[in-house]
Amino acid sequence: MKTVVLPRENLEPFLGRIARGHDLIVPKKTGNDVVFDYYQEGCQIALEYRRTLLPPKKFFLPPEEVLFRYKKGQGFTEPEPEVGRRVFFGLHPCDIHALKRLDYVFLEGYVDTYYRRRRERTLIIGLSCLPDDKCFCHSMGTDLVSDGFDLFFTDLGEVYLVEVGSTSGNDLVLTHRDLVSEVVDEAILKEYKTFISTRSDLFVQTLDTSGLSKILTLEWESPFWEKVAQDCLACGRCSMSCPTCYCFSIYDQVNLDSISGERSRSWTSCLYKDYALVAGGHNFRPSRGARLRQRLMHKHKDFFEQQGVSACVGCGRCQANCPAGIDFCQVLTSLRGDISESAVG
Amino acid sequence: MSKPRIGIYGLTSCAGDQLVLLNCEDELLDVLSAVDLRSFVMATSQNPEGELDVAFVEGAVTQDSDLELLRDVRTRSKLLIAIGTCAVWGGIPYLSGRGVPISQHVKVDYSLPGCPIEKKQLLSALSSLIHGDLPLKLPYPVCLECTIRENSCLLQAGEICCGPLTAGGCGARCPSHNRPCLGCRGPSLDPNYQAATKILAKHGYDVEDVHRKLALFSGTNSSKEGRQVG
Amino acid sequence: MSQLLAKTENPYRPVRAKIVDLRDLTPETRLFQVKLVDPKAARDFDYRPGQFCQISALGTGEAPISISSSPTRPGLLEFCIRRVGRTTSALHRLNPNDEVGIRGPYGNGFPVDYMEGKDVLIVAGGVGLAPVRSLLLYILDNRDQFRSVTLLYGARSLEDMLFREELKTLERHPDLNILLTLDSGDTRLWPFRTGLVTSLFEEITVAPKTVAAVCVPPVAYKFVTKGLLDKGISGEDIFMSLERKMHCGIGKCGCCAVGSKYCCQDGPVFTYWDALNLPDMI
Amino acid sequence: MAKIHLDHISRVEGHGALTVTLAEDRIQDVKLNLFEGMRGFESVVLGRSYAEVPAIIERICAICSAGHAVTAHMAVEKAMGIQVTQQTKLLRELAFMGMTIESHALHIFALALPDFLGYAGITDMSVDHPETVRLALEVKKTGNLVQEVVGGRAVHNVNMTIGGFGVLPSKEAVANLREKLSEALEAVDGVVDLLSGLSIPTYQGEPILFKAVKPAEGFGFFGDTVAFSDGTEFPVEAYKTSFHETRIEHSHAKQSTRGGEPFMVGALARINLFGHLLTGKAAEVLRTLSIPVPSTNAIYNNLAQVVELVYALERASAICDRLLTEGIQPEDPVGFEVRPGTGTVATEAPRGTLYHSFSLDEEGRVTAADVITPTALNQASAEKEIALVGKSHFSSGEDRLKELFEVTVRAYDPCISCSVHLIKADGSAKSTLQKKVIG
Ligand SMILES: Cc1cc2nc3c(=O)[nH]c(=O)nc-3n(C[C@H](O)[C@H](O)[C@H](O)COP(=O)(O)OP(=O)(O)OC[C@H]3O[C@@H](n4cnc5c(N)ncnc54)[C@H](O)[C@@H]3O)c2cc1C
Ligand code: SF4
Ligand code: SF4
Ligand code: SF4
Repeated sequence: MKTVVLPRENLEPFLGRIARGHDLIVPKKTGNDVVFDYYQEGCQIALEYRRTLLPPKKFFLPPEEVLFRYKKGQGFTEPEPEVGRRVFFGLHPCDIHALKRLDYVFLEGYVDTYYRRRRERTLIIGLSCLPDDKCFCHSMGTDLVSDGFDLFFTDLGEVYLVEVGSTSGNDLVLTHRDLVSEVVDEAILKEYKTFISTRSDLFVQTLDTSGLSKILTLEWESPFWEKVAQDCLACGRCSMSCPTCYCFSIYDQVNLDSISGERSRSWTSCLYKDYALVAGGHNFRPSRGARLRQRLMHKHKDFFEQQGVSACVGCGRCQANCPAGIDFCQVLTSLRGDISESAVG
Repeated sequence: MSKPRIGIYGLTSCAGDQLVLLNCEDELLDVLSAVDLRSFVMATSQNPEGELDVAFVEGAVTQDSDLELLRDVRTRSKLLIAIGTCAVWGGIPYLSGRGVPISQHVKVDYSLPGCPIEKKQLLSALSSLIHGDLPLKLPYPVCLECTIRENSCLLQAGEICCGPLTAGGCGARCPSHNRPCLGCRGPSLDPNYQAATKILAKHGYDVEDVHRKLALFSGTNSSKEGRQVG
Repeated sequence: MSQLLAKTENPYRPVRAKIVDLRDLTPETRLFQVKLVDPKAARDFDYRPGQFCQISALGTGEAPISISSSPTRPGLLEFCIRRVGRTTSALHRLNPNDEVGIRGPYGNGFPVDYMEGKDVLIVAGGVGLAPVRSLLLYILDNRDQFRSVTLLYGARSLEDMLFREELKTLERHPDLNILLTLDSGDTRLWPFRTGLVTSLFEEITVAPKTVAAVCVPPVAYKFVTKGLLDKGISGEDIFMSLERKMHCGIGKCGCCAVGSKYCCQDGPVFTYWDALNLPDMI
Repeated sequence: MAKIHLDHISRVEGHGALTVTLAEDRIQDVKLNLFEGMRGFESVVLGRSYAEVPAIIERICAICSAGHAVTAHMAVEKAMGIQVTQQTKLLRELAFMGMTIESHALHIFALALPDFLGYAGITDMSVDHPETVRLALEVKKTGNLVQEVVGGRAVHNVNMTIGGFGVLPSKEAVANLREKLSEALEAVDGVVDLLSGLSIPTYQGEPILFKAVKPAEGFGFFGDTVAFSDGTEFPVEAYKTSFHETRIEHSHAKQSTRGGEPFMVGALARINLFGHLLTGKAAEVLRTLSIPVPSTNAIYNNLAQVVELVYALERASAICDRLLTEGIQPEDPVGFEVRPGTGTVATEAPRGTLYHSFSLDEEGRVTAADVITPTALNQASAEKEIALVGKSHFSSGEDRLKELFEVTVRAYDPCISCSVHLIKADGSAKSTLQKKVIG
């Protein structure tokens, strides 16, 4: 892989220039949180953030979107697709892995044209990170990333080591070659190695994933699910903030004239009671425990069985955002070991 | 398709839900011309009444005259829609020991909760009804909209936020203003009062206070369930 | 198999279809005959029995509905739709010449190739006759490719029985064994049995190489499959068409997930073996 | 004896009926029955935390919800001795103006105007006067926008809190609001023209007592003293002794009198008492509409509201200007310690003086609550006035009388939900309906 070096002081000019020709998305600080948002001149880019509240998915699968409008007898009109190149800066490795998981869902088989258009017009610039006590990407094998980005920046203090992951990424580097240096010397390599080993020492949270899908299958009937569910508010905050939760519902809204309207989709969660309810009142997951189980099964077993990787990328958002303090790593660990252990922090 | 015959009625309430309709300044005249308005005492003195396709009823039942009106409206209407938390759950009239939700007396075909109801939902419900459909139900609690707006969670920060127990649809107005949700839209599809009480007890709140707060708008529903804990 | 939309086109956009004719089958169920507006699409549209389409009543919503007609009789598509909620009610408000939106065909359908040369036992309950009617018609139109064909069908009452007239005609078909049962109600009019559809199992013998196609209400699968296994049919030869809540129909929205399978893509037809593998399937 | 009966007064907020008994040659008796169901707000807040009070109390009424919200916050803060910042005061006043704009616009254009132009309601009126209706709705919408920007919602604000606001409006939002207010001020012109040509039914008036909060400076809706038109004044804390509240048989709202005399509150009272303090366009409109000041004819209340509508638009614009020039300071709600005390506040809501009084204990729990609303205060005055109208037009026939009575009641712009919120729920008052259901 081609690597170059960007001196730290050149980052802002680099992004500033990109912003002139593209819609640039960056991590921004708001209050005590960091969110991904469009860059505006002079805005504070959070370079050392831990995790954003909503993951990058909101820019590819928006929380709500109109699929098409219709008028009786006249067929369907899709909303004008957004055009122009977008550069999404600052994704951590887990979030890049998460996008790759979403690609499986939305680009394989039937192609989700809305997702594809947004994905195709977006360049990804990754950014290295340091874990906090909720990150467990090292357990999920998503702590490092070798593809799925156009550029990847590793923060080595004075400089960023920049991995080039695509021709588009290469073009960006070439266009701004005055800001980067092609020389990756011994000292930088050494710093990179130090960074990697320091970083891996910082992980606190872990999840033993060996045989996890099998264990989950065997623990299907465990009373533990209902026990954890007693504490679950089923608020859906974990699903919304998970970078790989992609469930959505589709609904129509007719206009006052009764002859035109629109069809939209919006995020939903398998934790909601109506999620598996069908006409006639039959609910395939009638209890909160069954719904909570579905969420974890899908992440760690079902998706794994479909794609060979877990849907969970270990970003820690679900635990960080759960008002009840439920820690899914602990739930899964308890399930693996002593199931009477309390899983709620 | 002939215009649906519509009546708008208020029982005991603050008239907020009827006012929300009058507050649809941009759409009001379109709405009124898309329906055959047969009763709206708050807005017009010409109320021919008679058979209705859809009746909207605001307010709780607190007195015999409310009940009489409600029963009369029910017998005349194909569909009866409860609008506002007072009508749907009893709301504040319930707390004063006086009001009950209208569903305790007559069949309610659809409930549009909110204190007051949301303009957007009212208009979308009206459009659906004119089209011949019952409006969609929103299955999610306030937390969904709150999370989508990327608000910091107030419950996590130790405030009594009723978001996880409360029917969504308001766009998480309060948490988006940095104010905890009071539950003004009444219970969500699947409120877990026990879990919420447990969390708040951990944050050091008095369990009785929590119950009272969680039950502010949900009348019959939460006051019972919430009390099973603690 | 020809799709209404190429895989690169927007898979959420329906194509337009016109209602040609409507016929009430029961007080709640109506047969919709529709024709795609685009003549080329109408000609090319191909499907397999057991597949379904997403039918739109625009302004109200979309519902997954099995195709009840058979690909052996091209031109018109038939759907029998029970009025149970918003979308199905809106569809029931439509008249001939009105338009609906259609996407599909989706799902795997029944493995008709695999069924060839075997005895076929079809078990249906209530509106579950809709998808298996397609299979039944398909088999009748290719009768020589299959061995014995038996249909067991149960309905709540005579009123609730779909395709009564058609079944009456088919009953006289020499190559078809049809057994009907009603949960209750008047059975004098016609040689019906009373009891659940499982009670019909006592009346049939099952040849060694029998495949079963089943579509019954969700709660009934456990009993029906047990009955079929008891009759000696292998779990891999029991094909069940399952219902789940569906929004997209194309394996994206996640709503119909059953374990690692999507009912809309990997199903709706699953074998009993799948159900053994995936705990909450039936 | 003949009776004129209005079962359900239309185009007012809430449920009210009117029964006028006619003797041979005179009006024998007038009974205004506010039969809206009771909700017992004071009993609901008892024992609850101070923090919950405003959100509960604002639900007394939708139209003047912001007025209840602002007043309740002020009363609770007074009880605990909390001083809020100038910016908070301005923003609250802005929300109050938003309510006044919305409420007056709704009443003038949608509820009262159809009477004078001969329509059943705004829908029929819009057929012949589409432009007027459009402008009127535009003005009304501006009032709602003010409340949305400051309070987070047009009805039942979500943003006010003890000590300040949850989130402060952005500069952009205030600037946009300022623009809309200017447009509304222009739109009002056209309507003023139409209104100045209206003929107001006259009758033999009698001196009526008026009452309003004496504005702290200039014309306005806030102050610490309440003034009667006979020249007496009293501090708001003394409200209990300054007039007399009685429970009456025929209405769910209590009736108020002063020394047995009914008194009137509301826009007309304010204009009568303090109209001379108006400046700017509001003062101009007061002249254009040629409202006789003081006027004892309640129907002029409709026009007095027009004047105040203009005042509120101007005042809201001035507040926006100030916020924009001084900049919106990013301040959190002021900190405070919970302590016991009683806070009594009176403000001028669209329909007149609104009293809130709350007592809190050491933990900040409500030990006593009293809310007195304008419509309740006006009840006796309205009955008296109907009798006068009846006297003046006695010979004009029952139909005309009925019409005039309804127009007169409507002129008071009664807000019946407000007025009947308050009967205390003693145990016996528990509704039989609820007993049946919850046992
Ligand atoms: C593959 C497949 C094939 C199908 N084929 C056919 C067919 O051929 N013919 C046919 O008639 N049907 C068929 N169905 C079923 C059909 O799709 C549904 O009946 C239809 O989607 C219902 O849609 P609706 O909008 O009318 O009902 P809805 O208005 O959506 O009503 C049902 C919904 O209401 C909700 N609901 C129901 N009861 C309650 C309750 N008590 N409380 C709260 N919410 C409730 C549920 O969320 C449920 O999804 C099939 C389904 C699948 C998956
Ligand atoms: S399940 Fe939790 S940790 Fe895993 S990817 Fe989703 S939010 Fe992150
Ligand atoms: S702040 Fe309240 S509504 Fe928002 S996520 Fe937290 S608990 Fe839910
Ligand atoms: S956040 Fe809660 S209290 Fe606020 S408007 Fe929504 S439901 Fe009502």
